[in-house]
Amino acid sequence: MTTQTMLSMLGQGMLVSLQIFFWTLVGSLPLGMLVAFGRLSRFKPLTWLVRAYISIMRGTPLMLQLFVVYFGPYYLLGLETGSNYRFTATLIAFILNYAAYFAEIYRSGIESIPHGQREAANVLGYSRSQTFIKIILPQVIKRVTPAITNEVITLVKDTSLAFAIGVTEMFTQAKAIAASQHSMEAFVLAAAFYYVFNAIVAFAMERIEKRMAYYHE
Amino acid sequence: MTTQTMLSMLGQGMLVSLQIFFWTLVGSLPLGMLVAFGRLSRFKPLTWLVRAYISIMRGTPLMLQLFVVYFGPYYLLGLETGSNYRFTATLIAFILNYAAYFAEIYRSGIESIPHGQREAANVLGYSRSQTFIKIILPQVIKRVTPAITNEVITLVKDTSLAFAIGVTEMFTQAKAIAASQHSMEAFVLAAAFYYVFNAIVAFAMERIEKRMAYYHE
Amino acid sequence: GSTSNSNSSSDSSSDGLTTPGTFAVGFDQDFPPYGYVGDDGSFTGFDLELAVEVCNRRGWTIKYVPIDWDAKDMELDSGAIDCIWNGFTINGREDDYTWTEPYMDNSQVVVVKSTSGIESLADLKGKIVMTQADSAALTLLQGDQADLAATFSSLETIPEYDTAFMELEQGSVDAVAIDLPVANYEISESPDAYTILSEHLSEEQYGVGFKLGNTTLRDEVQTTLVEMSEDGFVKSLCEKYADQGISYEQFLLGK
Amino acid sequence: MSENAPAGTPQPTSAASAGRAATGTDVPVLQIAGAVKSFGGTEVLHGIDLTVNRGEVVGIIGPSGSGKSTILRCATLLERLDRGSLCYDGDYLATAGQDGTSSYRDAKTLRAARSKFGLVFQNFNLFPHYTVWKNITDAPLHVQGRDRDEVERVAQDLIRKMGLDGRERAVPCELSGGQQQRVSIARALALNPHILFFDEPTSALDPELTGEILKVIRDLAAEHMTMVIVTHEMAFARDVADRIAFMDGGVIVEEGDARQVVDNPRRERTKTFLGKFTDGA
Amino acid sequence: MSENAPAGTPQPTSAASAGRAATGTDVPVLQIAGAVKSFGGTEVLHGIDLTVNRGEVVGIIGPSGSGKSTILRCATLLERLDRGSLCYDGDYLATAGQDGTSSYRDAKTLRAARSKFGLVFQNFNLFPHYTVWKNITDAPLHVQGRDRDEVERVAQDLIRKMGLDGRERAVPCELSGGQQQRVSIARALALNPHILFFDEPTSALDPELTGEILKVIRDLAAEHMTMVIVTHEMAFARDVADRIAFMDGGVIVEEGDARQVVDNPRRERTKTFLGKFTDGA
Ligand SMILES: Nc1ncnc2c1ncn2[C@@H]1O[C@H](COP(=O)(O)OP(=O)(O)OP(=O)(O)O)[C@@H](O)[C@H]1O
Ligand SMILES: Nc1ncnc2c1ncn2[C@@H]1O[C@H](COP(=O)(O)OP(=O)(O)OP(=O)(O)O)[C@@H](O)[C@H]1O
Ligand SMILES: [Mg+2]
Ligand SMILES: [Mg+2]
Repeated sequence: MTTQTMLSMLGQGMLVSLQIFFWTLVGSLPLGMLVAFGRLSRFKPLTWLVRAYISIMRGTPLMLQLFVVYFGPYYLLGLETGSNYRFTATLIAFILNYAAYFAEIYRSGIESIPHGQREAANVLGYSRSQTFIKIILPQVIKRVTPAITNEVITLVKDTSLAFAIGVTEMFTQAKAIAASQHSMEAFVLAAAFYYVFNAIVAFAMERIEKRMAYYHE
Repeated sequence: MTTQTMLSMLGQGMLVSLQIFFWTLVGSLPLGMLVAFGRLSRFKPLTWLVRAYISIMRGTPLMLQLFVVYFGPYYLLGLETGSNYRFTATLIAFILNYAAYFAEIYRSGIESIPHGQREAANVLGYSRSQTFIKIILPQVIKRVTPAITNEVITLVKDTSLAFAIGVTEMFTQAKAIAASQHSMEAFVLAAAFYYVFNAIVAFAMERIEKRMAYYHE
Repeated sequence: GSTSNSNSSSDSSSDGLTTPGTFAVGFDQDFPPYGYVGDDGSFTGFDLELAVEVCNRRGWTIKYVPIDWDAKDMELDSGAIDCIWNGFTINGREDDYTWTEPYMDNSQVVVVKSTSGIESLADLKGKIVMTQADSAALTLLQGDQADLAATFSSLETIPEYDTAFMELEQGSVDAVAIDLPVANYEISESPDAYTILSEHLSEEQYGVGFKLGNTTLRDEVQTTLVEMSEDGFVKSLCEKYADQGISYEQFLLGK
Repeated sequence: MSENAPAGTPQPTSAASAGRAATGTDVPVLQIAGAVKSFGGTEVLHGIDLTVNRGEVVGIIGPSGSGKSTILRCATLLERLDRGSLCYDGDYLATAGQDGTSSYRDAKTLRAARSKFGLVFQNFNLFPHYTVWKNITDAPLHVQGRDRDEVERVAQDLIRKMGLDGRERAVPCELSGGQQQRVSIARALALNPHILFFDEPTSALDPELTGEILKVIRDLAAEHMTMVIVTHEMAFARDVADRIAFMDGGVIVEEGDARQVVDNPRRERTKTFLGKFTDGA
Repeated sequence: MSENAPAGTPQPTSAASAGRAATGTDVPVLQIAGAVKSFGGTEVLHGIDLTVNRGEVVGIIGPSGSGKSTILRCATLLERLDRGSLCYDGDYLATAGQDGTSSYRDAKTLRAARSKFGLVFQNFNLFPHYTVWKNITDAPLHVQGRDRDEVERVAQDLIRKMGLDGRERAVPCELSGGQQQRVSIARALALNPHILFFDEPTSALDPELTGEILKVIRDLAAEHMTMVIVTHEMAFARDVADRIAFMDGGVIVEEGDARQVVDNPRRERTKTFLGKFTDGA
């Protein structure tokens, strides 16, 4: 196998990894916020439900969650899902899992904003939604960015778990090449890919953090 | 296979998982502190070295790190390591990996202690080491405990990666049972095990946090 | 049985074993009926029982080493295992290991749902076929049978055959390409629901793979295997595994 | 500062006077009657009556924990009274029932009523992510929905008046404590409130800045801004306030003309408090 | 407070007098000469001379940024002088070379010298994880290596003196600001320093507490504790200090008898500063 073939195979896998990465973020970042609201709600049964959801998502392996989402509809509900469901299931499981992690980050961020900010907005007449969107949220986003960065970097590596239900992302490709070529070369390349991908993510997040560094406290 | 056999197999796997978990913590929690010192050192070359170490450990998959530690001595140095090295290698890789994560947590914790604490100790005549051990460290520990908890919970699940170099921990046992028994039962049990294990860890860490909650700020 | 060779273990280096007196067998523990976890929770399987008997006869201690299939070459090269013995297909890997002579015939087959209407390989046109990552079937479909694979709608891979059958059952794939005995094992619970296409993908052989150049150990194992076949041990073992799809007719050595 | 604060009739207070014309000069701006407030079973206000007339400056003094902040928080709807009534410009926001229990008007009415008063917090509570400009203009634009040109004119005036020229694009963390304080006053004034509450406006400032901020408040008083000021600066309270209420343990112990209360307190408790104070500094 | 602070000769100051006897009464406790200090190229102190004699209380006043904290930080070895000398009880910790550049003694000598002075920080800097008791006793026991019985006696005395009885087992976050302040004074005194530095001891406190802490300092002064106090409380500075130094822009603009400097400042700058102050409050 030429290095070029190898790179092109890894590239294909990379594309899948990137897609999982991208859609997971697109889905779980906002979903996590909704979950955080549920967690902070004053309606107790909702709070319990959300706590259970978060604790299960964080307490069990993502791989099992992939199995449940992918095979659950058939084995539990008797639905035929068709083969396009494979990638969809991956995204659903990843989004549900990451939303739980993000929700906890958001929650702690929201709780960390001094109460005085809400009071000031209240006295100035801002509505509840205005207060949240204009006053609280921007400050929360600034505060949680470092924690989000950590999760996002974990996500880069977690994409490799998608192979549990047959989605051949980059690491799987690397393994396949390494096996057929009896060489570690592909693994090393895969590691380099991850490393660079992570570096890019870290760099991007740092830019975002810098952007928000125009104020502090 | 009887449920009892299954449970006993899973129990054996759990024991391995627990050992990895335990020794990784025993090794990486203190090592992380040393790494954090290196990261904060005023001797620049050391700082760069430590930064590179941290960035590689966090930027590449743990599975590859396991391969490198386990097979590296043979491939890179031509050493025959013997099969007892399997578990040792697992521990080395896990400890090196987690030490990098803990180091970053410690570092941010150390940096977050108000400078006035050092100054007060300085004026009172505390030596550098007294200042660190008696004044700074206890406060750092309190501050970083939540972040440590997150990593510890991740570690519970990460133990399953040890099978990459043939250490059959619990999740691997579950897969083996599932393969021979054509049933997902073992997986569900494994998930329950993880969940309970996580719950115990979370509970223990919460106790520790409560212990330290006798003061705040 | 003949255990007359046991004295040779005293000179360990001539055995080619990494650890004197210990025969470390690397295998995929999720690969029934060759190597898997038995109902009693210990490792068992046709190949593992053969390996145990070889050890008995050579005076070695067997060491089961379940490995991550991704790491099998590194495990072997680094000496962590002495051989890969696990329904290990020679074809396509001839030059990568030092092989025993083929000890068993195997076929790569295609399993479909009985209700699928697929009866021949040609019917797989436009279908989704799944196989295990880094399996002989995959090597085949990317090599000698690449033309056939080109007619599939897609060729998917998955880490475990077990999961592949779940996929087949729930209908997200149309067929699974797999080793014949493994197929037999997988469908043994509900044999009517699945059909093994009578047209095979290939005929091939299993061997025991050793590190390139380790002919000493290979020769010892091979000689013992022939002995075991000659004195009827293998035959009775095949009968034991008959309901899991293994028959003595497939066995090649010592006949 | 002083150069930038003309003693004329600038934007915010003129709007306040418009309010005055509309509601009639006799009605007090703020009327609190029988205010009782508990936190978790502990009664913190034991029945406070407080009336503030248009153009009047009322100082509230008293020891720590006496309930000064609490009464301001109740007046600004940050806390709800348990008993008693609350009334701005003759409009009741909370009425006391038969048994004294307060019942508040609906949320919409309360929201609308918030434009009647402004509160300057002890620790400012500026929005850290907004520039000075946005801190001042955002609520007038997006809460009151006022015309952009008009709001910008008012903001410009306030910025000049508060000596913040050139700092419009700064964010709070780039400002000194005194400047933050003035931004928070400008933010409150930008809504054209009828009454302004201050909670210890000088406690976070050093003495030189304290001097400046007291000057700002004095200027506002000179422009007949109605104000209620919780303060520890006795000299200032006496100087700027028309009337002083001395609180202790959740009641108003003594209330009266500013100079009289500070210089010749009638009650024993007031005397002790002021004695300690003048003794200390 | 006042009941608990007998005017006798309690533990810490008696130790200070022991020090006095040892070094002779003529030698000043603190001598700073020609102190120059820059931060990143900006010179913040432009040559400060400051001598403090035994039993003397020196007040340092001046506007924000004038270098008051910096001189205290240099005196307490938290910052190193660029030029000039620093001397305690006649022992030079830093000497000025030919060109004025300071050269410090070795680390061990400097460490030992730290027991000569105590510093009470503006924001206290108590150790939050230590109880009051441990905050006070830890350094005497484990830095000075003193006898446990003796240290406990001293600590007990200080706790009584500071009105902290019954709070020994509390951690700082359970204390009021004033109590924290007093713990930090007790912590400094427990080391039997020859001189005590205060950086704005009242700025974090409310006026009633301010009164209390000023009382504590006055009591220490009455016991002839040598002290240098940076403060904004002019009345207090005049009252408690023997001598006042007015700093502005990194130099001591005026220095002299406390009452004279506050009531009849000679320099224009001092007049403006004090004018602003008395005008404000
Ligand atoms: N949200 C609250 N929950 C419980 N108790 C409270 C709350 N807010 C205030 N209190 C209590 O009410 C009493 C009055 O507090 P308040 O803040 O009004 O005093 P204050 O006069 O403003 O004091 P200071 O001068 O220290 O600001 C205090 O005993 C305080 O502990
Ligand atoms: N570590 C530092 N790095 C840079 N500049 C500093 C540092 N410490 C102090 N400065 C600067 O030195 C000058 C004097 O500061 P200092 O804190 O001594 O003033 P101060 O008189 O104590 O003021 P305040 O009354 O506000 O406490 C200021 O301009 C300050 O910005
Ligand atoms: Mg208050
Ligand atoms: Mg200062």
